[in-house]
Amino acid sequence: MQNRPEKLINDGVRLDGRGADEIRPIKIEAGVLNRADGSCYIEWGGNKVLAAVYGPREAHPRHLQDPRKAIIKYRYNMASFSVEDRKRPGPDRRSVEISKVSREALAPVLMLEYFPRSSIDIFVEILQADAGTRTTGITAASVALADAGIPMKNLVSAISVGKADGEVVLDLIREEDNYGEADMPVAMITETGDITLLQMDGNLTEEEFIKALNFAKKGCESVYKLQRRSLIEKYEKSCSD
Amino acid sequence: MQNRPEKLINDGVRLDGRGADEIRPIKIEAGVLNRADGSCYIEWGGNKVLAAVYGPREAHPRHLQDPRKAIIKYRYNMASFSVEDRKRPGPDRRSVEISKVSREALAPVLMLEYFPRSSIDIFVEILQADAGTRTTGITAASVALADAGIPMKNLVSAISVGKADGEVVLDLIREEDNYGEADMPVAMITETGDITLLQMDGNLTEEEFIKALNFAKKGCESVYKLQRRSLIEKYEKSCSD
Amino acid sequence: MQNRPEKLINDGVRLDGRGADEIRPIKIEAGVLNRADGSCYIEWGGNKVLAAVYGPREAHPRHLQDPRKAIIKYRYNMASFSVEDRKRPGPDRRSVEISKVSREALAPVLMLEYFPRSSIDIFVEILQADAGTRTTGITAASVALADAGIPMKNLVSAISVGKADGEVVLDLIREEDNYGEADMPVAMITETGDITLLQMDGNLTEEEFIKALNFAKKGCESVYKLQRRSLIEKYEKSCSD
Amino acid sequence: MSEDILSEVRRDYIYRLIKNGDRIGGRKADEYRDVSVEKGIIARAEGSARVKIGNTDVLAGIKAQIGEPFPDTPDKGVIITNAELVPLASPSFETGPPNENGVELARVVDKGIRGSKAIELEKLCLDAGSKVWIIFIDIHILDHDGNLIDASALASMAALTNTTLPYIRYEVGEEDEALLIKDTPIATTCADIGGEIVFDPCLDEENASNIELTVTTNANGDISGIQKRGAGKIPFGDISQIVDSSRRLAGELRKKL
Amino acid sequence: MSEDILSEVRRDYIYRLIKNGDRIGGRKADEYRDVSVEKGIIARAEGSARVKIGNTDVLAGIKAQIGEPFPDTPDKGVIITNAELVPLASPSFETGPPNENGVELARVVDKGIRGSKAIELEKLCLDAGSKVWIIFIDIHILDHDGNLIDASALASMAALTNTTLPYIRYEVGEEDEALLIKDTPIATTCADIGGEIVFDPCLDEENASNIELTVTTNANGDISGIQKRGAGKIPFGDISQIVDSSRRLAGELRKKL
Amino acid sequence: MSEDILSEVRRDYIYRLIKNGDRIGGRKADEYRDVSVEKGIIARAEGSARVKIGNTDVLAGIKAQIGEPFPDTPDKGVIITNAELVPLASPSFETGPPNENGVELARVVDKGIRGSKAIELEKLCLDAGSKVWIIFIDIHILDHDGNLIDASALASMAALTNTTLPYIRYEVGEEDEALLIKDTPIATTCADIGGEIVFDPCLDEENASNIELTVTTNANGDISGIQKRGAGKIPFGDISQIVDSSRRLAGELRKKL
Repeated sequence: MQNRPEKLINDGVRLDGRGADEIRPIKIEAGVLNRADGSCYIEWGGNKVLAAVYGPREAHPRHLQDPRKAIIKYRYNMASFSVEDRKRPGPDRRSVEISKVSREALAPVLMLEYFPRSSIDIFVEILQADAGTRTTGITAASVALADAGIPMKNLVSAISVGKADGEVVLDLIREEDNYGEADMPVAMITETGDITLLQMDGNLTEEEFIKALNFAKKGCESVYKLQRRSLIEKYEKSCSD
Repeated sequence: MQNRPEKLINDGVRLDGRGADEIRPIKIEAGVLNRADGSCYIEWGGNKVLAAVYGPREAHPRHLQDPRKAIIKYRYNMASFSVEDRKRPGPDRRSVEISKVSREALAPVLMLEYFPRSSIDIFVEILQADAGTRTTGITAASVALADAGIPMKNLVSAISVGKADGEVVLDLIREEDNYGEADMPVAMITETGDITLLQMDGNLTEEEFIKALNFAKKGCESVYKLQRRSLIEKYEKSCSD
Repeated sequence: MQNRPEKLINDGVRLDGRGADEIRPIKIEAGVLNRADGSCYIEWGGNKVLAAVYGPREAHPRHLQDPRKAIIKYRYNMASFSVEDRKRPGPDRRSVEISKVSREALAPVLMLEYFPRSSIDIFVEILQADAGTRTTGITAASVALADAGIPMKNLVSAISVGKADGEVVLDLIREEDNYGEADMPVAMITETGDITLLQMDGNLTEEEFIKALNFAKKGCESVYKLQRRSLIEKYEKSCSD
Repeated sequence: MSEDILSEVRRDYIYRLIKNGDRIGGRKADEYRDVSVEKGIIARAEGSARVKIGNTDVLAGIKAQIGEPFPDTPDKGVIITNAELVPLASPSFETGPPNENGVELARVVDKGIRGSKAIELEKLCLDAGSKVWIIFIDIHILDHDGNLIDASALASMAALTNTTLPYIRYEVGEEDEALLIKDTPIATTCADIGGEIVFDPCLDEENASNIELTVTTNANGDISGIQKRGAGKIPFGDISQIVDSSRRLAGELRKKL
Repeated sequence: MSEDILSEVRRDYIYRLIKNGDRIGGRKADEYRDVSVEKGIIARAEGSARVKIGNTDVLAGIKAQIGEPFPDTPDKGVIITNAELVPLASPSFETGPPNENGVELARVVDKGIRGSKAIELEKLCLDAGSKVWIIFIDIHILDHDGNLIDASALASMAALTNTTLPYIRYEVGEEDEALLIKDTPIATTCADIGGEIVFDPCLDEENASNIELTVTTNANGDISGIQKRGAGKIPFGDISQIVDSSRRLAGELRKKL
Repeated sequence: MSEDILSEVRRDYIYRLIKNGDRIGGRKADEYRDVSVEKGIIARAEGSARVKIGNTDVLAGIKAQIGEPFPDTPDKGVIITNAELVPLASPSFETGPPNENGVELARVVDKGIRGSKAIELEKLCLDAGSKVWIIFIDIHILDHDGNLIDASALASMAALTNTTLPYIRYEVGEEDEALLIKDTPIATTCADIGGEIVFDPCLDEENASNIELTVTTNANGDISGIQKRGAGKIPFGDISQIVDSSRRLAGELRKKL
């Protein structure tokens, strides 16, 4: 692995030139796959993430069916070549946890009771990783759900915030994630201000935590606009076809 | 691992001061868990063992159901920290075999035909191990079954007997198990004298074997009394509540 | 592992004395097992292979059942002691692939539509391996299927062909397989000339490939005669019992 | 079916109680059940503790081994946290490798310890690049009546404060040494039931809730871990108040260590 | 049921088209869909390529590590090929370890590369018996519309030609070096549909066929791999003609590398 | 259902026969079926033997490798016994890792060999602490008509007496050496059917019984292993008589080695 840079932040400027509360360039495209019912591709800084949605379809195996509502499956998966040291294929404890909290981050906006006995299956592939893959995945999955026409109350937007060189920073890059002091992924329903994912690793004072939370809110608002735009573009494109 | 003591038996006295046919201190408590239908905690020498019983409940997955009687599941499990060298979690070949023979040791006293399509599930956790864990487990499970109110013809009592420094000894401790010449776990229905578990590892002459069997019988009788007493205490306690 | 022999072919003579298009001694015996519905034992050069067939029987688990026809299961399995370096028990990627292509090699001759919802289960055990185990297995399985009385349009015969020391040779031995330039297992319905298995590892010019294919055809014809004879012998034996 | 109805009835009951400002057992919203900590009960383990919170019963054991460090942290020891949700503890627990709940439980406990730097990993290094202490924290759930994370985190920290590294047995020193503990992170969990926040939810309360928030705080009041669980959402504005309550309740639990 | 009827209707349609000398999309029997190759898109990988054949979409990534050689080939590097048929790409793909289709796919790609000696394994040896390059070819299927093998083999070769061995990162050299490629094996696959042979079958065509033949040919026209798949049979006489067409089509695909 | 009825009919038949002092095939209660032992049939194995007891057919193969000893027995070789109940041998055997019956079978055979010290583990040590022979005993069931343990134990011992350690292939000596065998433990199994004890139960007899006892005895008459199996119970007083018969029958089986 590369060595720790001497400084992560120089005079308020981060390694990639951003300020503390700026986000990386984000490119969102909806409807990029043919087989899936809905899909989304995001390039977010150095992250390249693909999300696909299948369903609502019959939940299987049958004993998983819920007679009152649809179940959600969420699979976060890193491609072997997405990180510097090859990742062994298959789920590990980290991806099991991420899949769980991501599923719970999206559940609040889905009208699950419309589709009893069904399953809504969300697959997120991390093709290239550069910190913030779980929040990029949730953001992509949210667009893919909308692209699949799944009834939703709202979009969910997600972003990571954390601490590096003692400063609260929005949208960590890999170096800040590896050598920083805290990482806090957040997902929100931007319109209502409700939080649907909140995790924190590392150490934050209360003051830093409040600041981080506010940074995250601001970040999610930016992400939300890009998500909406990608869906509009997809709609316009499908109309013009 | 510690080294072999020079002698396991000195002038008929064992490392922990016992004679050949004496058993270690045993403390049995019935009904120690809240969620389980029946439970039992035993401290037996250095062993600390917890047994829980659930059922009769619907056997699942369904293809395991027997339309004529209940099935028994028995899971013997060592906690990672129960032994000197950390045990990796999950079943190994030893625990698979122990679970099988323990289940078969208890089956003869259970009225399984009363509960077709059901499962009686027995879980034994070895929290601390000091030789004789499988017999301690069977002894605890038997009490837990009674505590759960499962119809039983009798209690099953179990104890280990073996050979150390050329002498037949009852209720082996860890050093005698590791460095001795034979280990023979026995389970019995004390009232009828029927044997429900009999295994032997190591080497015994016929004469030694007969002696060992008689030691085991005597040991099971002592264990049986303690099992009964624990159930009476539990009953008295629940009446006085 | 032994070292590569200096030459695999000396003046047209192979290590075991054969010419390029000669096959090894083959001994086929049908109906060698009692429990299986059909079985076959083959010694083919240094290969010792046992095949058993069970079925048609109810396919299980049920979700595998096909309402229109029988499914085939095929399990190619090497005994741990069948090769010089002990093979770990259980399927590996090689045996998964061999099982698939072998199943597909036999499917064309089976009247699967006669047995909806059923399974025809084929088990092939490689007891000793000396190159050409998959083709020996298919050859044995074909006889075992006939021995089980499964309705078949034809027998399938199989043999391996390849290249060693630059020459196309029929029915490779282990040294030719390990140190040769190509291995091409072929299965055929000899009577119709249809190919049901064709794989090639290594490198062949077009000319060599055509030659190899013709060698394989000739080889399969010899194998077919031995398969038929084994079934006749079995029939005669069962009549004389 | 009757099982479903029963659990719905129970959920309704809990819900109505809480709406009335009441709670099973008469607890206040931010009141824990009885908490007991018993240390050093497993002689074979390097450290151990059993924690009961009401009827919830958790045993944590610490084992230490000598092993190699990770290649990217050659001068640091290793902590591995594992949770066994053994089927003895609950009819809903199954045999087999840890499912997502077990994995999450272990990881939340683990991250709290790491985030607070409670154990100085550098002190676990015996020979940089080749020989370090590997500390296994094994959490064994014995009886499940809700709030497993707080009980597990407390049991783990209690067991760590009770741990002696077996230098003699591994022939890497002449005396066994107590494991050095530099902070005492405490996890506190609350559930949102119909908009009301209650701490230390019992199992029936957990079943009536679809959102829980675990906040781990340090001796100095810093936050060293947060995990939102469950398929619900929390109003943005509620968070900081929960963190405040967590810090205060952690202070009380910390005294039990 | 309706699913079954639908797929039968589709099968019939394909079948009738082909019997009339026609094909979905108006393709000729030996005509590929549009093929695109995009190299170097994964910066974290030592090499990568994304290949689209019509709607089929495959990403191959190359990772290199330093490791030990196999005991029986102490002076050779190691190639490990793995395919992930992730459920994102098709409703018929499931989570879990590769099933027999995934295993076969990876092995057919692998054998084509080995058979052609496209990579000189001896050049991957750093220290005989102890230190060699291990090259992982990881194939990630993104969208499945048939003919996964050709797309996967092409993506793998394209990724290999794009690969740089990270000598500096592993501290085994002062400069990173491009992986040396000595041949360019290309897999071409045809399906037999009612006796007619069509190349580059799309998914509907694959479902209407019960036999496929993949032939891998080298730059010089040699054959470096064959695999018959599916529960059908091929007339002996058809084989050599298929091999001829394969060689010709491979020549065209090779230009895309 | 009809399967169930059939097996009940068969059980009844066996039961009535035995109650009348009779047995399938006209055997006496302590009479084995025909036993044959064929050694050295697998050339690739270091040792091998095929044993038939009536229609039961078992193949045992021995492989030897060089490896490291267990840390707590640095001067001893290693024996690993494994049984494959391959589905070829019985409709009731399934694919997958050994289930509890396979595990028990292998462990009973293994313990008989260890208990009798048939193989001197110290003699398998090549270099204390680092290099020992690891002996794999692999039991392959080919045809299952009951009493697998006796057949497996006999095949394993026969294969061991037929084993040559490949010193030359592993370059640890100049000559291959026969494995030294110091005792010949023999397992004999009886079943209790309605209170009657019959030895060498065939499969139908096993199905009619719910208790089996395997006793392994040595050349000098000592006992080196016992295992009670099945969900039944044995009267205390019956045990010693069974052990006597076992010892006598083992003497006869031992001659087949």
